Amino acid sequence: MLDEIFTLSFLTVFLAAAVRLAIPLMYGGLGELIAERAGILNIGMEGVMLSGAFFSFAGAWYFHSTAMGLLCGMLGGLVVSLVHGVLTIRLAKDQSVSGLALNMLMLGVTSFLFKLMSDGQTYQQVDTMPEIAFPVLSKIPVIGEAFFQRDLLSYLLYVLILASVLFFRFTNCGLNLIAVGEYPRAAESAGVPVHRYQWAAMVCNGVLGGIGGAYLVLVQLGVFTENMISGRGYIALAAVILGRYTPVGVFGSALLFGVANALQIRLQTIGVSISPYLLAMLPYVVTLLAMLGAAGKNSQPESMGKPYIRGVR
Amino acid sequence: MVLSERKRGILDGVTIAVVTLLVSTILILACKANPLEAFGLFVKGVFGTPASFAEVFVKACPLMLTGLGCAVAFRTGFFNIGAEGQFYVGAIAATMVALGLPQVPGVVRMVLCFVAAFLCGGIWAFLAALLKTKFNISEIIVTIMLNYIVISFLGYAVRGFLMDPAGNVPQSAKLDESVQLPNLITSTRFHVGILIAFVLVVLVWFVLEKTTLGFEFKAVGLNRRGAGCNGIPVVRSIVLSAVLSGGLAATAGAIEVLAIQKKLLEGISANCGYTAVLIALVAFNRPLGVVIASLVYAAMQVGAGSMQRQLGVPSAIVNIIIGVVVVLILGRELLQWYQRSKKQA
Amino acid sequence: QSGGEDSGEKKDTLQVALCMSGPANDQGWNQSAYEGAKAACDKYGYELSYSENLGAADIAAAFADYAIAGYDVIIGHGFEFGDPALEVAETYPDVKFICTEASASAENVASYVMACEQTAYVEGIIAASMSESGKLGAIGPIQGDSLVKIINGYAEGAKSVSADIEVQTAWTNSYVDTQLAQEAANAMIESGVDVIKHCANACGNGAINAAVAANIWCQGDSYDQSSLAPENILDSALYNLDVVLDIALGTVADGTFKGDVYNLGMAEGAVEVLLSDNLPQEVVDKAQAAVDAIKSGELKIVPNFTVE
Amino acid sequence: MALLEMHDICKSFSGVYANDHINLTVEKGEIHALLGENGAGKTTLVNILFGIYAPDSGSISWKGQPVSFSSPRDAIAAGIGMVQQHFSLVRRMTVLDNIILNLRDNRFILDRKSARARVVQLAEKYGLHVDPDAMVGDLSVGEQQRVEILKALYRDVELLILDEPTGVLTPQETAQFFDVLRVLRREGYGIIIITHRMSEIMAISDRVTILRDGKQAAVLQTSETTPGELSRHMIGRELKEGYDMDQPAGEQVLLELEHVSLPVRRRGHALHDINLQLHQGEILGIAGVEGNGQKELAELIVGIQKAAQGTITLHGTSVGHSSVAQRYQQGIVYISEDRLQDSLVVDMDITDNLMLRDYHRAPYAKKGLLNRRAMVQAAQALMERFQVRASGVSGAATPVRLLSGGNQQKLIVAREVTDRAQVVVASQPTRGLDIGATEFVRERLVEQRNQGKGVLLISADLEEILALSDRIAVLFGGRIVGILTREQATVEQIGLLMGGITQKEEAHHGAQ
Ligand SMILES: Nc1ncnc2c1ncn2[C@@H]1O[C@H](COP(=O)(O)OP(=O)(O)OP(=O)(O)O)[C@@H](O)[C@H]1O
Ligand SMILES: Nc1ncnc2c1ncn2[C@@H]1O[C@H](COP(=O)(O)OP(=O)(O)OP(=O)(O)O)[C@@H](O)[C@H]1O
Ligand SMILES: [Mg+2]
Ligand SMILES: [Mg+2]
Repeated sequence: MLDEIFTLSFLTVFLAAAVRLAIPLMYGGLGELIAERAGILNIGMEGVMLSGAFFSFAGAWYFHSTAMGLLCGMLGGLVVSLVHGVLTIRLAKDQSVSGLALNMLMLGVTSFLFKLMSDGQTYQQVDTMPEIAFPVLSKIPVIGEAFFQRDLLSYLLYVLILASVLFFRFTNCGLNLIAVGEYPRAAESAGVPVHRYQWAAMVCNGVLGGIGGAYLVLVQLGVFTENMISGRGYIALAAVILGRYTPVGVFGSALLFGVANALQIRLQTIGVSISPYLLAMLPYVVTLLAMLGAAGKNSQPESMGKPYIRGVR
Repeated sequence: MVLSERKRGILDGVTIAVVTLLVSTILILACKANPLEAFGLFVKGVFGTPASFAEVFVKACPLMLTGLGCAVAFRTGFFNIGAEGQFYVGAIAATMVALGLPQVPGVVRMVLCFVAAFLCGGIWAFLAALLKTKFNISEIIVTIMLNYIVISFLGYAVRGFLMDPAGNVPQSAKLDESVQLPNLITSTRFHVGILIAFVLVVLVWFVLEKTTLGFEFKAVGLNRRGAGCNGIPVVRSIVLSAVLSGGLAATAGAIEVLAIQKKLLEGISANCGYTAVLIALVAFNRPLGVVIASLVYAAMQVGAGSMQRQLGVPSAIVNIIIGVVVVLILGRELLQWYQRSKKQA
Repeated sequence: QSGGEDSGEKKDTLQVALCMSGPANDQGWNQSAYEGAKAACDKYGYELSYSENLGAADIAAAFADYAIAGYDVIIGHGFEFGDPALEVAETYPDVKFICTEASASAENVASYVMACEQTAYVEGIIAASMSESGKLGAIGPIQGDSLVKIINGYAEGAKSVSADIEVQTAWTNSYVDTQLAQEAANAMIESGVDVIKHCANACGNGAINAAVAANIWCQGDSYDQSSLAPENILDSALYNLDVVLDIALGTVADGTFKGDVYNLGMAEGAVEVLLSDNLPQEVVDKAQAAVDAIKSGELKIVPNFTVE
Repeated sequence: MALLEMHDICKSFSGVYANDHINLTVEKGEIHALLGENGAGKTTLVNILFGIYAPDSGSISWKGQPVSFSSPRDAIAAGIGMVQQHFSLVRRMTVLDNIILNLRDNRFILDRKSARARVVQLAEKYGLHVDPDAMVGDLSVGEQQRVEILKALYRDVELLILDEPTGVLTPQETAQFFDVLRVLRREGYGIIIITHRMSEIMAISDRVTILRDGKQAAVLQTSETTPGELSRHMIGRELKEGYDMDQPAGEQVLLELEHVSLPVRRRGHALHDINLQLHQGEILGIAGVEGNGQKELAELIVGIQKAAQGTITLHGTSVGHSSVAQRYQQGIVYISEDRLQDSLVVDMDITDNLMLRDYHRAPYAKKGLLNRRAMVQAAQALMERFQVRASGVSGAATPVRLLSGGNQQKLIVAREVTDRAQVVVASQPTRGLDIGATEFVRERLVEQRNQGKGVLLISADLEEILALSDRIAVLFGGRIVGILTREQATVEQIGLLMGGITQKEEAHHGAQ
């Protein structure tokens, strides 16, 4: 059995599966990261991703175009984040309440609309995006196929991760955004328009979360099913914490989660005589262990979750 | 025109109700059903019969206990998202005791069920508290992970060591009559567990508001470092509040098993552990608020559920309506039409 | 006075309620029940309401709710409805309860069990005949007995063709996690599986997707899934809930309703295997032979509920 | 044309006026001081100017043009810079990043290299030394203040608002800082400075505006006034000189630290081999530039941190392993330098904050049950006795967050300085307090001394140390570099020790 695990080709496809499972989490995690960096906790990521998934499906179905699907998915996610923004930025309401309520609302809204949409139809499927092998890079053993024989949205994700690293580290806006999340009063007194930055972050949050949901539909499955995000939004939240609020960290922890999930499914097919229910714990146990291993200083933005109202003591 | 707090509250309430009705009407029309009939069914679903009205309390009971648990934890700043998992831990523990000690007489066994559930739920939450206080690991992530783990474990348990040997169904054997929590009102499901929940609410309220422990929780929650510098036992407070919180959620699980299901199976929480977070937050972590929020929430669930069932419209409508109500409560400032005219003046 | 046009008694048409644990449009288990119930109600002139996504905690409440509202027949679709039905049925002796896949029976509770293991057995034969690698994959959602017996029946059928055939199984522990089902299928494909069977409802679509992408054979479930994978589908197992519910409601209509547990199989038309054009004639013949044997009672498939 | 004119500014918080028809004019090349008791409304006034609050009424004209700043962004764009009373620095960013945060001439991509060069140059020019790559959170309060000032100077402004900038600076640093201000004045900047120290006002300002209870009490030319007149305008009376410390310090050792050490952490200063004795009836001053181990010393004694080596004894029994609560029980009380974080729970009300230490003791609690009535009564009595003033009508139920800094400090003193106290560890007890409140707090400390208790007074304010201490220990780099009696001590000598130059070295230098 072990020799079956450690062949090169097994590793290759295994890693590829891990990446596939991780990419929606990476999108969601990156979106969440940007929001949290700006001081806004969006527990409603699940709702954002679900909205992205549904509307991308509806868009692709009605317009017969993957591009339109993607656009609709982004807008779908965006709307949810903007509602969260209205409640938490404009009205300075409790961010957790808003996020949880939006999760519930979007579960209802997407299921409801899907029901209306599929009424009288037997089965609806949309085209999925093709794989595009990246020249040269896709030939690297093991990781080449996993990372560079993918679809457009995956490549876009790599670009976004890289861009956000550079953004936070080297740009004026990035510095401002960090300051907003750490200590909005300091940012404000340096002339940073705190709320505008938070709005911008919520836009990123919605669009990225929307793509995360759309990825499942437009790249992997071609179908929508009720509640298909099934907890990935919460895992994205966990990936942000585990990734210590850095883009690369989010990438890594989402990948770790993907690896653990790909592993548990493979252990099942290999026929390991452990209940699938015990194997299904694996990703969560691994995440906990990783948290333990990385324990230490808290890197959460200091003002995350606290509404900022100017001039209030 | 300056309105009193009270009048404003009433106007807000009316506005929210009107908007919710409007949204519901649109949804119902979209399903080609009759809105008037729907609202009739809603009201009948809640107040129609003693049994249906009792159902509100039946539904509110687990929400109340898990919500109370969350409120206790939130007091010390321990953001427990794990009520869902703790609920199941309680349910599993109660089942194991109820089935595992058949020689023990009923009432004693029942008490043991609750003790076991409370302890196990407390320990489950204690794990997260330990990681938070000793290693500074976010309790949010830990409790979410623990939820998934225990839910998987439940799946394993009801197919393994807890599976009813008489059947092939993933559920435990039925508990014998003597450990079941009796109903209080015949022909309804109003059971003793609901009373237990109310008693616990009062107890917790008392602890939070009237005891030094409650004072400590509050101080730790509002300024952990400051509390520590003043000699308040910070770690003890966090751990205690977490354990209490887990225990309360687990008690809800035990009640669900002993009073409603009479056996253990998957999905019995109906996600109340997540709803509980919402309820505690909406109630500002106050026990009385938790009771009100749970009852209102349960009434909406019962009413909307009944309406949905008999009208044959998608169940998603229930989620939408509840989600809309919470969003409207949060966003009520945007609806204060009676204020805007004042601003313009 | 809204919605007050009198309660149950005055209705001359019978009111039927269908309760399901998942969404009514799940392209599988629940959808077929919903459509079946609708067809049967239309036939007998009954009025149908339904209730979906019922969690274990809500089942009894939903049953009671319908009973109070004056419904005459309440159908619970799935094993988990059995016990709550017994419980509620006691309080409402005038209401008839019908459960599928359950083992509950009482004065006013009847259960109908479909012999899904029969179709699975035939599918196993087909798969084993078509496989070149000798490796088959079966993906299930949640380990419940109606699903376990399918997976086991499938393996048994396959082994009847060739004793050393390998059947890999995986459970997604979810009815909705399509991505995980797809990954499970991928994992199987990587290890050489060349026929994939699923019984995983909507999330089984993921498995079919994977099979199409890898261009291997797949076997559908619940309804004719050939449109999902016209080139790759071998067959679809159909659970004709219209037949089942037609039989069940028929007993209500003609007054022969009697609380008991009824087993319905291929012979009754409750389950069937829909073969696709992709099958070569010899396999079709082999499958047909098995079907005939099962129907005639010559071949008995014993449902096996143990998870290996 | 004046650089800035503020007319008839009014601002109220929940019905109480913080600013009541205030006028303020600042010319180019003028240093204008704002003076007033805690809570008089100084910060509110400059916050309005900086766009943080919107005034209820009144107008502002800037270089002759009417303006209204709706956010600091507008104010900065117009050329106004501000160093706020509470630091507005991001703890988890470097000094450099804090300084260049959102600069007007930042391009999209930050040019940290040239910015660093400019910061270093600026720091050099004005003598404000900080490591540009240090994390702000690792800096001492004094260093953070320097960063704040650098940050304001780095921005090209025409009007600089300084809200209590000198509170945490040493006398030398303050003198240096005033030199900077004089340069700026010469260069034509307008400067508004808020400080409670009369000497500083007399030394640096051209004019003074005095606020009292939100109203404008007077506007005076500095050259034509005296500290006495200022204080009369401000609090309605003149201050006493000196404190009543007749009887000599006692002989009996109350608190003793022997070979106490705290190992060096990642950054910041630990303590090395501290040996100290605090006698009954003694005020022991701890002088030193902030960040040389003062906070650690205080926290070791109080029990918030535990020493790695050495013993701490109270009345001859070791307390080194006791908890904070146990030590409090034995009489070690603490006035922390960080009120908001360490001493108070600002979201609780005044009563609760006054009870943070004793909530579990009779009569406030019996068998774990609280007695709210007793708590409120005791709190009201304490408020009265210690003159804690809450702005609202809710009295003891006012959240502490809403109190002005001076009143917050009085509240802490009221809680800590009780009959139970044996050893009072007072860290920067008068920082940010107005002279009235300062006097009040110092009197309480002296009162403790005269009752035969011990006071450990940690202060960056040399004048305070010299005025109150029986003996003075100087802390440098985590070591005690000298202990002097009050009679021996001079400002110069302590100043040298604070810079790390011990007598031996000095003698050595002299010999060379
Ligand atoms: N945002 C606010 N909300 C409520 N009350 C406030 C607020 N800001 C200031 N106050 C109140 O206004 C009054 C003036 O406060 P301000 O901070 O301007 O005083 P100050 O003169 O700066 O005092 P200090 O010397 O202590 O800094 C105080 O009574 C304070 O409690
Ligand atoms: N320099 C800083 N960097 C990041 N966060 C900070 C900083 N200072 C304070 N905060 C955070 O901002 C929040 C509110 O401000 P704070 O506790 O500082 O009270 P405050 O009344 O504004 O007084 P001050 O500004 O003097 O600290 C706190 O949660 C604190 O952790
Ligand atoms: Mg001030
Ligand atoms: Mg102030």
